[in-house]
Amino acid sequence: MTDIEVRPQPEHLRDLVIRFAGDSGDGMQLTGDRFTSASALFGNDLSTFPEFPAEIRAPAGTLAGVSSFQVRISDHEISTPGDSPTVLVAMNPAALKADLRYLVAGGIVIVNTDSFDERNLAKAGYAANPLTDDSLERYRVVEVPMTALTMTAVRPLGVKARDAERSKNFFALGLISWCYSRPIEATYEWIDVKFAKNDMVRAANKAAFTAGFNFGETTELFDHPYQVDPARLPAGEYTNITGNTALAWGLVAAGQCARLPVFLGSYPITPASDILHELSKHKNFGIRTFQAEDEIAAIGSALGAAFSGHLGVTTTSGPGVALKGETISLAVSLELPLLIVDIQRGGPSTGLPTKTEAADLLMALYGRHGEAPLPVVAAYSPPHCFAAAIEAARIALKYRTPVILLSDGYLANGAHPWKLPDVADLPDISVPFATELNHERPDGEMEYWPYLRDPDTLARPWAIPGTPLLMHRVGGIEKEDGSGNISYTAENHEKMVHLRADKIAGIAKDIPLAEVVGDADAELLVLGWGSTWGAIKSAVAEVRATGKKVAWVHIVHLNPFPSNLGELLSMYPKIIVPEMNLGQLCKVVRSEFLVPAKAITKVQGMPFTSAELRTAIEKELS
Amino acid sequence: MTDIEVRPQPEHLRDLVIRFAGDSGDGMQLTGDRFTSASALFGNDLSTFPEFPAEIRAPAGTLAGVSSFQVRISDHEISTPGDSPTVLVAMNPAALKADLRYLVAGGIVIVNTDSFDERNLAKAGYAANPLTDDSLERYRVVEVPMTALTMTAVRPLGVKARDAERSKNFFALGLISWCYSRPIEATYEWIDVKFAKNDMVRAANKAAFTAGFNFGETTELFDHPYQVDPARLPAGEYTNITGNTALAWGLVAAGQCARLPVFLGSYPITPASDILHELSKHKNFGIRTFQAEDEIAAIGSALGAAFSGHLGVTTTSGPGVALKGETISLAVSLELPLLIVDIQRGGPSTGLPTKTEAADLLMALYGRHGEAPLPVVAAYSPPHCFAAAIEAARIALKYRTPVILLSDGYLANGAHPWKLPDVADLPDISVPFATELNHERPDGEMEYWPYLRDPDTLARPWAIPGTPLLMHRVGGIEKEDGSGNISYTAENHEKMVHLRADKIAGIAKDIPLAEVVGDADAELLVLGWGSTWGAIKSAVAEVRATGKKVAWVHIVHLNPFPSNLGELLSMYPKIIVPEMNLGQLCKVVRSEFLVPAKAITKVQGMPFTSAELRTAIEKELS
Amino acid sequence: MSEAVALTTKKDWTSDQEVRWCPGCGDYGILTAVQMLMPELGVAAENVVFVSGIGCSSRFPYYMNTYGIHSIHGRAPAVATGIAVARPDLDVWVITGDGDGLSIGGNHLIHALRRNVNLTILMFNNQIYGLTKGQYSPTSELGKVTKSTPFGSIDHPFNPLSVALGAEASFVARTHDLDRKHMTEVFRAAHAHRGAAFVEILQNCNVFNDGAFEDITGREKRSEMIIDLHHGEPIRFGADRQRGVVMGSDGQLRLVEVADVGEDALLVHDAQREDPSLAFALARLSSDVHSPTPMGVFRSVERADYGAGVSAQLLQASERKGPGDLAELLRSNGTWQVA
Amino acid sequence: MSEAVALTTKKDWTSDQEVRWCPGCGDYGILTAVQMLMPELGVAAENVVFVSGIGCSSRFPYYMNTYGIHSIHGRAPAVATGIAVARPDLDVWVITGDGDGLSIGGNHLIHALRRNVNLTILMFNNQIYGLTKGQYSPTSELGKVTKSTPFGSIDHPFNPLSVALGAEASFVARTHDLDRKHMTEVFRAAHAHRGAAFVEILQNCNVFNDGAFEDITGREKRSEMIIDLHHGEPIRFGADRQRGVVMGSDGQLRLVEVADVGEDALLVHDAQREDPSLAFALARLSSDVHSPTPMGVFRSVERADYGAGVSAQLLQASERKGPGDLAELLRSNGTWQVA
Ligand SMILES: Cc1ncc(C[n+]2csc(CCOP(=O)(O)OP(=O)(O)O)c2C)c(N)n1
Ligand SMILES: Cc1ncc(C[n+]2csc(CCOP(=O)(O)OP(=O)(O)O)c2C)c(N)n1
Ligand code: SF4
Ligand code: SF4
Ligand SMILES: [Mg+2]
Ligand SMILES: [Mg+2]
Repeated sequence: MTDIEVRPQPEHLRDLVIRFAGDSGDGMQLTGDRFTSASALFGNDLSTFPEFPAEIRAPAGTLAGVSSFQVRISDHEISTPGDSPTVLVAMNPAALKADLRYLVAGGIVIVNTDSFDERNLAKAGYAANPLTDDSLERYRVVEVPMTALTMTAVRPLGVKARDAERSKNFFALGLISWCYSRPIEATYEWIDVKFAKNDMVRAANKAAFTAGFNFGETTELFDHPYQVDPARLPAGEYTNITGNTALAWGLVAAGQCARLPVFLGSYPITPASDILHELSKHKNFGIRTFQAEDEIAAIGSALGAAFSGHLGVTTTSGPGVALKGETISLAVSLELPLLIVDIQRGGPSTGLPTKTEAADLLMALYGRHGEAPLPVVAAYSPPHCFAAAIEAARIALKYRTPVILLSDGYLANGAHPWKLPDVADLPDISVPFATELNHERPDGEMEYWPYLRDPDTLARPWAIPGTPLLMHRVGGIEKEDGSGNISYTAENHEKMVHLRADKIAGIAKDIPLAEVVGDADAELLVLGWGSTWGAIKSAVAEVRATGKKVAWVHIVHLNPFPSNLGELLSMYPKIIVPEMNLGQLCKVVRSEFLVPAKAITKVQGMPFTSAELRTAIEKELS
Repeated sequence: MTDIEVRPQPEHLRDLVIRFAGDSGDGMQLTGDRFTSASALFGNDLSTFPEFPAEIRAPAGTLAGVSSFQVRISDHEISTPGDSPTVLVAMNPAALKADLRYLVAGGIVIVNTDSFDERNLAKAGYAANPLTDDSLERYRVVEVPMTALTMTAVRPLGVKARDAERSKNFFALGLISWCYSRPIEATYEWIDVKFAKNDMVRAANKAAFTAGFNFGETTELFDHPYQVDPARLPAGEYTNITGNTALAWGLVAAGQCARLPVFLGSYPITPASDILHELSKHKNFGIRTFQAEDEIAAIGSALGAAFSGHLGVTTTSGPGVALKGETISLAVSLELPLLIVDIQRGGPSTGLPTKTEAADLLMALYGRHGEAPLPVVAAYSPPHCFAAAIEAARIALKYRTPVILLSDGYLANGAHPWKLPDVADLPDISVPFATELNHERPDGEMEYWPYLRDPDTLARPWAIPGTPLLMHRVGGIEKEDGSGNISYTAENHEKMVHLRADKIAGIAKDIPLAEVVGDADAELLVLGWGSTWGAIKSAVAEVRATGKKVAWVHIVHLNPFPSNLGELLSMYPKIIVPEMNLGQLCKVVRSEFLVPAKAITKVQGMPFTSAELRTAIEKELS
Repeated sequence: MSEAVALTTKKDWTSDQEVRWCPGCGDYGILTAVQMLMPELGVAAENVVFVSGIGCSSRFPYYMNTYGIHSIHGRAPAVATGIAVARPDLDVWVITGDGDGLSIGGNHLIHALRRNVNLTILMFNNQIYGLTKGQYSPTSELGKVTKSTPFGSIDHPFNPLSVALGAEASFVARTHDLDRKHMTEVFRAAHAHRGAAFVEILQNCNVFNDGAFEDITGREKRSEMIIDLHHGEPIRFGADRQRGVVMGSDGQLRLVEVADVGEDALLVHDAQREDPSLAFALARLSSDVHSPTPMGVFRSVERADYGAGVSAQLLQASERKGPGDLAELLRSNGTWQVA
Repeated sequence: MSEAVALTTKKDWTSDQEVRWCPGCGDYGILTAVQMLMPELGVAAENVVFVSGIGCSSRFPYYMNTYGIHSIHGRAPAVATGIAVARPDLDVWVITGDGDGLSIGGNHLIHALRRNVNLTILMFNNQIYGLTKGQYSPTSELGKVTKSTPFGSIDHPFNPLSVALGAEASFVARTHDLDRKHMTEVFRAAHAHRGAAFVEILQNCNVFNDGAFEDITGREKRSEMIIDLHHGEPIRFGADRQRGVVMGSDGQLRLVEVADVGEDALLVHDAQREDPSLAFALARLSSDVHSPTPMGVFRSVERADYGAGVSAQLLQASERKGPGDLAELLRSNGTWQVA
């Protein structure tokens, strides 16, 4: 590859947003992933946004079958995958039709001309060929016969036509790698590992990748390549991570930090399944993963494991949480530590399984019968899913309560560089098991009272099976304060209802205060939670860059709220709450603090763009 | 019975509260019921409050086994079973121990002395016999050896000792019937019917009843009987009805008013089971009752029936609603009419199954994943359960939406006289099924669009299987507005989320305005919902009787709210919301209208007493 | 009904929705078999309802030009029960998968079978969770490596037919996606059965579990590996029908060479026997899909259909008490007049 | 464990909670049988967990002086699975009813059985919903008149043993509340079984379904109506053991007079046979509780226990990869340094 050395000097870009779009079968997710990894290793800051259909493989060539992967790389810190790509790689007409709308005016479209035949154009719903009519004149179109070029490069290796064609995504990757000066060695190595088992495929993909790279260079494709320098991120060791992987690792870490074995009871559901998949790989951490028959059995088993002294966890999405409601109510009554992870997706009902939304907040807060309060924690970025999992586990263990941890499809599948924490700095969240009789009967005999609370945390003792003398029974019927025996008396019930509520409310003392980012003295406060973090961050920055003042508070704890939240909110005449729902957090803060908070809503199965939020903020300010 | 004529003139009482208390096996519920019916037929206004243990038959003689029936009868209109009884009939020591606390100072205690032996006293936890020590001096104690007297009256008939003893509740009933001048013929007739199948038992109960009646008269028990005259109720034909019966009949009526067959899919659960029992008797109304394998199947079957053109209903309590959440979310997405009836009980979890609570409101409003809004209707008195069921059905059918109808254990089992409506005056709530193709394709062909909405109600057409040409498929995945085809597009999803929300919000136009009872110009507004109606009504009346001003609004529609509610609330500087939960409606109105509403809460498995609310109101006023 | 029904073709039963299964998926063959069978059944499309749960297989109803509900995961039998009980006049089909029907939906399935609700239930068994991209299912074999079992599954699988027979099913059959003729015969029989008809269809998921049934359904393997059951006939199989099945006095079924035991010793298949034990034993004849496996109708017995039973009780009630009179009902607990 | 365990008596296994069943309820006898058996099992009370759902029967755990969970309706097998998988060292029992275990909880039950989770499952079958005051249950006979079926039930009932056998249960037995000795033997065998042991206990609900089993369990009836199964022995019953069971070549079990067929023709009970078909046939021998009904252990075969299997995979993983190293895990997807 020495010829690479003599190439023309690349032009420097600060920031680049590429969208790879093709048929479900074209391997765009793989291509995007690889481009991302190469850029990560190269040191760019980055953020990704994969989108794929709900069907495994919707009909080839149709709009329904389009699978896209948007990645933004930059030489400075960023928090979103970019509002609109500057480059669109379209492997077929459907991809062009579906994704062109996102491209910036004047953006570059790189198309695989070989796929623009009658049949595919028709399938995509094009009356005329957009490459020949003037419909693309607002863009810079680069036509490349990728299939043919891939064939020529690969057939000599003796690959069958059908298989050869399959390597065209590597041709595209190679081409883009040249255009944007990505290091290529890492990709060769990756291909070696990934396709180690199949020499033919390995060779083919490598050949296609090289062909694409050389094609970019040898043809007059662009007069020069582009380059995005490494970002000046805080010093440290980084890895590129998706929210689901970070959450899974966070659960592994939580087990370590609590010095408890982890038990995951789960039932597969998009977009949460990957957490089950990831954890099931790490049995050497003493992690048990149990694929239950349904969501109710999943949480039931996790609750049983919690009773037995494990860190019980269940992972799911909205429909699963709806099913778990009755058991969550039991967990509230049993006062056992339990994590319920909800990777939110578009609803109601089956809704948009592969798309993102954040409309499960009210269900998390109130979706159970009776007065059944529990803490709710929400992650705000892919890497933050790691810390959020540990924090949720800390609260669950310390207060012996089920905790709902909210993430969403956007965080789950999106990737972002993560500065690795020093494992030694992770918090110790371990709690002691009860080992002693704790109550003296009138007759002087000692006995064990499972509901004799810690006066401080109001948590009950956690005595696990195998502990001599502490045998006891717990159940969902109301219990006598202290002894835990069944009690139907009026006074006791009222007392227990308040004790359970006070225990959760009291956690406010034990969580960080809410912090204002930006202009503390602004007129307008933006209150955020969850995955809107990235878009709010850049929108706030952009607005402030124009000299206008705006304050921003992003909360991780949705129940209880940070103890200073009410006070903070009362300081701002205007409050807006951007949410991927119809205004759920907004409802709650209005009720809690009687502040005229206003919801900024988007329910499109897609995250806010920073432009959308910037507009919303500026509208409020003017 | 001519000797009854010569008895001393009874003293007139305006109002009487009797509490029958005994062992689960003693038949107190039956006794109370009979006394109630006799008083109803006599023309008193009345209100009842049965209380029984969660166990079928908790150990005899223990506090856990006490079963009580409180009934209030009066010569004027009343809305509660009375805060505290003036007469307590205690069949055993446990009953005395458990219920004495409720009795007014100076009240009458009628005890069955035969049961006050060592064993029973011990079981009840009495160190000494309360009849012999001075612990009852604050009350007027009437000691009657009921068991012995019953035996003597019944044994001659040849009844076995064990069975004879069983009739003692009829002795008690006879005794009380004399004391309070209840007509007795009706009771004789009732015994004839009820025990028609068993001559021996029939004869025994009659004999015991007579013996009790005569005992009251012949002994110097009281120097004279008491009498509560008929109440001057609005003219009309009355029946005495419990909330569950009224609700069941309301469902029967809803089917008739809609001219649709009713399909009930239900799974037994206290305190909702009686609705299933009642409806299963009325198959000649074309009502299908299906006891499903669980709550999810229950609602699933009701939804299937709704799709097929029936009035689909499912009845349950809190734990069941928690389980139905996912299917309710599907019903919201399918936009089919469906009634979900929640007879609330004490929670969380299994909680207090036989006791009342109203803590499922937030679950009803928000307990589903995604944005899944639906109407919520709440009954406020036993008779009102009838109208509430019809209203809930009306909304469900007209707007093609699941509706949650809330009642509670207090309404379910409590009874109150009900002025029968003229069946002819019941509303016509029928809706037309779709029978025609409704959309013209570009090619001029007509087709059926299941999601083409009525511009007015935003309801979609309801085409049922068997209708030629209108074959269509519906499902939980997001649907394209109009065609109902699967659609994953961003714009369409946002549009549908708003359409579903607007449809429900729009119902506000179609429900009665909220009305202020009492002093419109008061400082304080009491906002109520559900079964607190009775206690609020009398508390407000009592306070106003003292010359103080107070306004009261009681809402039946909890989503959407009456369109004038916000305006009303804004007119009062002080608002209190009495609720049998920790302040759930209060939360919602604070959020909706930013009013400083304050919750008055009671979570004891028991309804508010009017005294409690009177105190709360006066506290606010002072 | 049949005479009233106009003649139709496959096209009439095909909806305008584009089919979204992976190329090569076994589901296509099943869809075709059903769409081609419908015209023969003498039912009008407007009287047919297809109900499914969630899964690749559960997309099926969208492709049928009939009424249909794509419900939620596992709940199809419950929803379908409501339809069949409310409307015994309808022809209700349930489409489910091995995950939808035996994992999350297992309870609804066995209760629909025990009640004998009038449903034609097609379970697409591909021994995998397809739609969620390849986790093991309750029918996946021991040791199966999937996304959720990187070290192999340790869950002993269900035999769908055993589950159905243990749950009082009145009709139980098995077929596979590669033999349209066999599918058609089995579906026709299932549809003709009044009550709950349970059909397991071995279906290939070429993306996540390709070739799972090849050992028995492969063209060249079938003759030796598929034991085709026919009511009233001795159970024989093999290219030359040289092998057979006998029941020993120890209560154990065995595969034999017909030559060794003679035709008369062979077990005669009796699908109509009240006692499900024989059908059960045949369902257990092969404990996996790599040895000779019976197919066809294992059990088909008459038993009152649930929806009809419910309607009958309504009829009796009206006959006995006369049609319901609301005014009368409201007075049924006794009333009094206030002047 | 056993040698480590101190000798105990019934009292040591009895909690301080007052028993709240109706006087005369069959549950008392079962409780006594279990409390008297525990001391013989050589387990320490602190290592025993009783898990139940909701129902009269499900109150059971409160009365045992062990660890216990009175969970929610139908979910006991799921909760117990979590305990048994997390802690294979524990001795986990599940107490359930015919409604709790076969109606709402049916799915969890059959999956616990198929996975062979190490649980001793006692199902109290009183053919009624007791706690909710008498509705029919999935085991109630056809035509049963209850609060929810005033005109008689039209639901064909489950045979609990068939359900269990159809769901791959490795241990299946039946006993009844009136015979403590028989209960004790069956419970002991169930407890000794590694994996899921399912025991149906015919239990009398004297308040809502009194005498349901009298025809077979009545003192004077037992000898003629109960067929006591013993592994390896010919199946005989009757006061003089004069009757027996034979398997016909048509695959049908029949009751015979031993005199007519001779002892050798009798079917020999084989509880340890891999194929569950024979156990299934025996479970179907009586389709109601009014004709001769087999009791005892129908099936008891060895199969890997689920919790142990999970632990084994953990052990293998640690042996292969060494104990998990978090720092290493965080770097497993590749990292880069920013200076
Ligand atoms: C309540 C709920 N849980 C989980 C899921 C995710 N999910 C969808 S389909 C499916 C399993 C599909 O497997 P199967 O039923 O065998 O159908 P197949 O795709 O193999 O045809 C799962 C777990 C869901 N949609 N809803
Ligand atoms: C989710 C839920 N649904 C329904 C109930 C009401 N319920 C409690 S026990 C029971 C059935 C009890 O029958 P069974 O399991 O046979 O126990 P038994 O009382 O007969 O011993 C029902 C329906 C409940 N507690 N929770
Ligand atoms: S994933 Fe498997 S089952 Fe699903 S459509 Fe594709 S091939 Fe068929
Ligand atoms: S209701 Fe029946 S099962 Fe329940 S405790 Fe009473 S007798 Fe026993
Ligand atoms: Mg499958
Ligand atoms: Mg029972």
